[in-house]
Formats: sequence, structure tokens, C-alpha cells
Amino acid sequence: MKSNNVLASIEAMVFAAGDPVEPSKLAEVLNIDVENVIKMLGHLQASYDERNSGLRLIRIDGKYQLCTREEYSDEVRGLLEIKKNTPLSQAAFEVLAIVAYNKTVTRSFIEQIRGVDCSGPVSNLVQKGLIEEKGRLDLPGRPLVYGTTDRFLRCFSLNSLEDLPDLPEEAEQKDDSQTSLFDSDDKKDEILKENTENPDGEVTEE
Amino acid sequence: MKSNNVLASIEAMVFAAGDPVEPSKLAEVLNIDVENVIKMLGHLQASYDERNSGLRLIRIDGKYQLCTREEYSDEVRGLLEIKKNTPLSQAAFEVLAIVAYNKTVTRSFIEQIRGVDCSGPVSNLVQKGLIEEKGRLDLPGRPLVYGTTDRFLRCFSLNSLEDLPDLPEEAEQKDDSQTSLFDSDDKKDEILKENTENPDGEVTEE
Amino acid sequence: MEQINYKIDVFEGPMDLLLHLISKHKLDINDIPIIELVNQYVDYVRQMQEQDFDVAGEFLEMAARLIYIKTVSLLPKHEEAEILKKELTGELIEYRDCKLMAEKLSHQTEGFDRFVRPAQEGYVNYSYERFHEGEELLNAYISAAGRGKRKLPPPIDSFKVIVAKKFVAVATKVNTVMRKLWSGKKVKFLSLFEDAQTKSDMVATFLAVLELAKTKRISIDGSIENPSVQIVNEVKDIEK
Repeated sequence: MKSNNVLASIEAMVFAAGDPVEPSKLAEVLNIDVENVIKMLGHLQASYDERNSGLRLIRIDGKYQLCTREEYSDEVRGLLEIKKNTPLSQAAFEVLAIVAYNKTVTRSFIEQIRGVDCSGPVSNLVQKGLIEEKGRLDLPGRPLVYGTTDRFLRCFSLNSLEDLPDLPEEAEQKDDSQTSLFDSDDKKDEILKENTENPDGEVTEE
Repeated sequence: MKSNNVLASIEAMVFAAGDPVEPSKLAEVLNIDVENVIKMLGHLQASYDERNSGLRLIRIDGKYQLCTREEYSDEVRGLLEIKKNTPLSQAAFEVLAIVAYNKTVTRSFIEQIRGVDCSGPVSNLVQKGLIEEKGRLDLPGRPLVYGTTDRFLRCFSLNSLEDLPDLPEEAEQKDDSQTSLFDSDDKKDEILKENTENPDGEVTEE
Repeated sequence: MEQINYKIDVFEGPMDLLLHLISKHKLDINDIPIIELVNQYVDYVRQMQEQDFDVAGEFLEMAARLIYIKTVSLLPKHEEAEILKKELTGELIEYRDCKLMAEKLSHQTEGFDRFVRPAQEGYVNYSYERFHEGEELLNAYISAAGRGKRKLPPPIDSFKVIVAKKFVAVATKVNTVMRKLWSGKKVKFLSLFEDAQTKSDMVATFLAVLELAKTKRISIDGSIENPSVQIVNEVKDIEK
């Protein structure tokens, strides 16, 4: 490998790693001396600075990491704020609802109900602070259990999980006279209105 | 802000975002025209290529993302201790093809074409981030609808779904009595024309 | 017939197997010779069973479907058969295209060698800050869980019965029917079905009768409501 390519491959590795990387690890992968790697990292560092890149290569504790240059932190923050404020996806809403209505659940429980892998929405909700890990189940594999957070209660203006709107299935047990699929639309509106006092209504249709 | 600095701040933002970024969002933060941002992104793209960087700026579905150059995949895998790609299974490729060519589909649609249960490959592709939920159909059972992701486009080097490869000529010629799911639009017109002489043609669609 | 020695895992399902048989025997996908295809297919499925493969339900389902198409195409008026055949042809073409596209995709995977990274940390607190109504959660829950009765996928065990069910071959039924008629006496058509234990038993028996009638080894007469069947055989003729 030419030295130019070594430089580029170091750049690629440091980029993909995200976290700070030890030069010795890079040396191991490339099968070259650590001194050589450190020299290359120096070149890389200089080249980012010379061309006034928006990025820089920093050294922390002998490890190296790519990050944005502090001059642009306002812009970076601005962009990330916009991204952060994208509303919850339908998938995230459903996962959140399953966690909330069941208080504590494992991911596989959520996936069983939804019929699809839910690792994406689950970690998204954890990042947003709406659900959190509540421990592990004493089962093979010791699966993590998730529950909702105080932030969740605030975002949905709830005092506690007891305040969640009643589920229609409980309603069906109490009173199944209203479960017909053929309820007329205005009937449905009525039911929706009444739902606060009379949670028996059929509200499953959109 | 000088144009050089605009370039650097765009670089910083795209880097920090991780995911593909819409030029409109960059424009919003910088308070400049989208056209200008897109021009800058073009410059940035060229500068990564010219200096043989280990990174490149790619365009996916009108969005921009920084990623490592494929030449250095072995080194990156080595560092991240990722095994060489377990290639996708035949089933996974088939499911991807169906989802990609039809844009959004339910699992039962996929299963209808493949004639076998597809919950395994579908879940697997969701987990790999190559397809994702796009909502639910307003039908009994509220079936999930799947579509491809930006990651899918990146992994298959596509700018958008419009870039998907066409059907091979050979295949198109033989089956002109049937409307295939994968026909391009002008092909379909042809078939419609022919169908007048051959009214038995289309019986597979619901 | 040549020894069939496929490996089951080569096929993605019945459609895949059918496409394989069509190309192997150079059949015209736009005008499938259904009887030939049924025979090939059923032979293959039987091979799978003989080799102790855990034959998936889908393969048997397709066998039943093919046999049904074959049955109706043996009827004097076979418009239904034509429609069913067209339907199958359409599905096969769709699936063939799907395979072609899958093949194409599988040749452009260099993008899997590009790596990205997660968003840079430390700039933004990602805590959610929007406000919602509780109703939105209720609706989301109903969407996810259906009406609280959404059927979870049935456990694998529940398929055992179906998968393990013996697939009745028409060939064996031909022997059974012939044995019953061997005496040369007229036998009530319906009586042939008396010891049928399963639906596929009955279908196979019926097909066997049709096959035998077609090859003029038996004759069918009597009223439509209560036909009878008799062997047409040289031995009997000589005895006369």
C-alpha cells in the first residue's frame, strides 16, 4: 500500500470509529509501526488544518478522533436541533404505547405484538428519553426490560400511567353492544365524545 | 461568513449529522439559498475526490452523507472488528427487489409474489436497516407497509429508486402477454395496446 | 425416469421450484403444459418426502392447487382451467422478474463497503420536547395491537399436523381403483370414495378415475347423479 493510501485508510478508520482510536490499533490493522502511524496521523492533522476544513483531528489521551471545528459549533448545533425536533414516527408511537400500556416490557414482547423488529424505534425512544431500561428479566438471555420515563408523562400531560385512556378491549368485556363494525360515522363521533365518561365505546376504527 | 467558511461549516454539519442531510436544512441554518448550498456540496464532493481522501461525500435521494471510501473497507472492518459482510440471502435479495420496485408494500404482498412466508427475511432486512416501516394500510388488521431506506440506496449505490436497474431485454420480450409488476411504464402501455387483441392477458392483479 | 436428486434448500419455495422445472424441461412459461408440470412437481414433492425432508406446507399447498388446475382442465369444458392457468402464469412471471431483479441487485453491493458514523455527540440533548394528547397513544396502541385480539403468528407446532400429512399420490390411487374394479363388475362411482380418509385422498381418487377414463382403461356410465364405473379390459373381452 502506498503511503498516500495508508493515510487515506487511516482517515477512513478514524472516521468510522467515531470514538477516539489508539494508534496501536491502527498499526495492528495496517501491520505497520506505531511510530509510522503516529507520523501519518500528524500529517492528517496538518492537512485538515491547512485546508481550513470544517473538521479537525484531535488527540485526547494519546488517542485520535475526528470532530467538527469549534468555530462551526453554532451551525452544527443548529442543524442537530432541527433534526432532533422531527416528530415521533408511527412506529415509535406504537412502541411507546405498548410500553406505556404494559408498564414494563421486553423488546421481544413489543416485537411480538407489532410483528416486526423494533430495535430502531426502541433505541430512538431511549435516546429521546421517553423510555428507559428498568432492569433485566430473570430469564434465559437476561433480556432488558423497558418502561416509560417522567419525561414521557410530561410530554403526554399525564400524572401517572393510570391516567392513560382506557383500552377498548376492556370496554368490550363490559359492554359489547357497541362493538359493531357498522356503527355509523356520527355514532362514532358521539362515542368519541362520550369516551371520557363512558370508555365503553368502539374507537378502534379511524 | 466567507465562502470558504461556508464550505467548512457545511462540511462540519454533514459530518456531525451522521445520517444523510437535506440541503434545505443546511440552507436553513446558514440562511442562504438551497442552490448555493447544493453548489457548495458539489465543491466539497470534488475536493474529497481530488485529494484522494479516505472519505467521500455521497448523494442519496437528494440528501448528502459522508462515508468511507469502499477501497478501505477491509481496514475499517479490521478496526471495528466486523466480520466480512455476511452476504444477504437469496430470500433477502428477492424481498428487497420486491420492496424496491414497488416502493411500498405489505408483507402479504411480498408473500404473494414469493409464494412463501417472508417474516424472517423481512424482519432481518428491517434489522439491517435496508427496509423500514412506512406506516400501516387502512385495511382490516392494519397491515404494516414497508419501503426501502436511505441505507438501502447507499448500499446499492443508487441515487434514488429511479436508478434501479431495468429488467433484462430478454425477459421483457418473451412475456408480452402478461403485465409484470416490474414493467416500466412505457412497457405497460405497450401491453395495454396489445391487450385489446388478447383480452385474456391480465388476470393476476387483484 | 431419471433419478431426481435435488436438494431442497436450493428452492426458495414452490414458485422457485416451478420456475426451475419450467426451465429445466424447456416448457413455455406463457403456455404451460399443465399436466406435465403437475407430474414433475408432484414427483419432486414426493422425492422430498421420501428423502425425509420436512416438506413445507407451501409446497403441498401448491401441489393441491396444481392438481386442482389439472382436474378442471380434464373436464370437457375447461374455461376455469384456462383462467387458473393464466393466473399461475402471471404469478410465475412476476416471481421470475423478482428473481431477475434480485440477481441484478446482488451484483451491485459495493456500497456495503461504505461505512458511516452516528451523529456527533455532545452538542444536543436529544430529549423529546413535544407535547401530545393521551389519545394519540391510545390510537397507536390500537394500531399496533389491533382490537386487542390481534392474532400472533401461530407457533411452529401448529403446522406439524399439516406438514406431516401424507400427500396422496394419484399413482397409488390408480392401483386402488383398479383393484376394486378387477372383478369386472360394475361398481358405483361413489363407492370408490368410501374408504377415503382425507380430502387429498378423495382428490387423488377422483384424479385416478379421470386418468383411467382418459386412457380408456375404465368406462363410466349411468346417470349423472349415480354413475357407475367398470373396467374395460381385454381379459373380460376374451371371457365373453
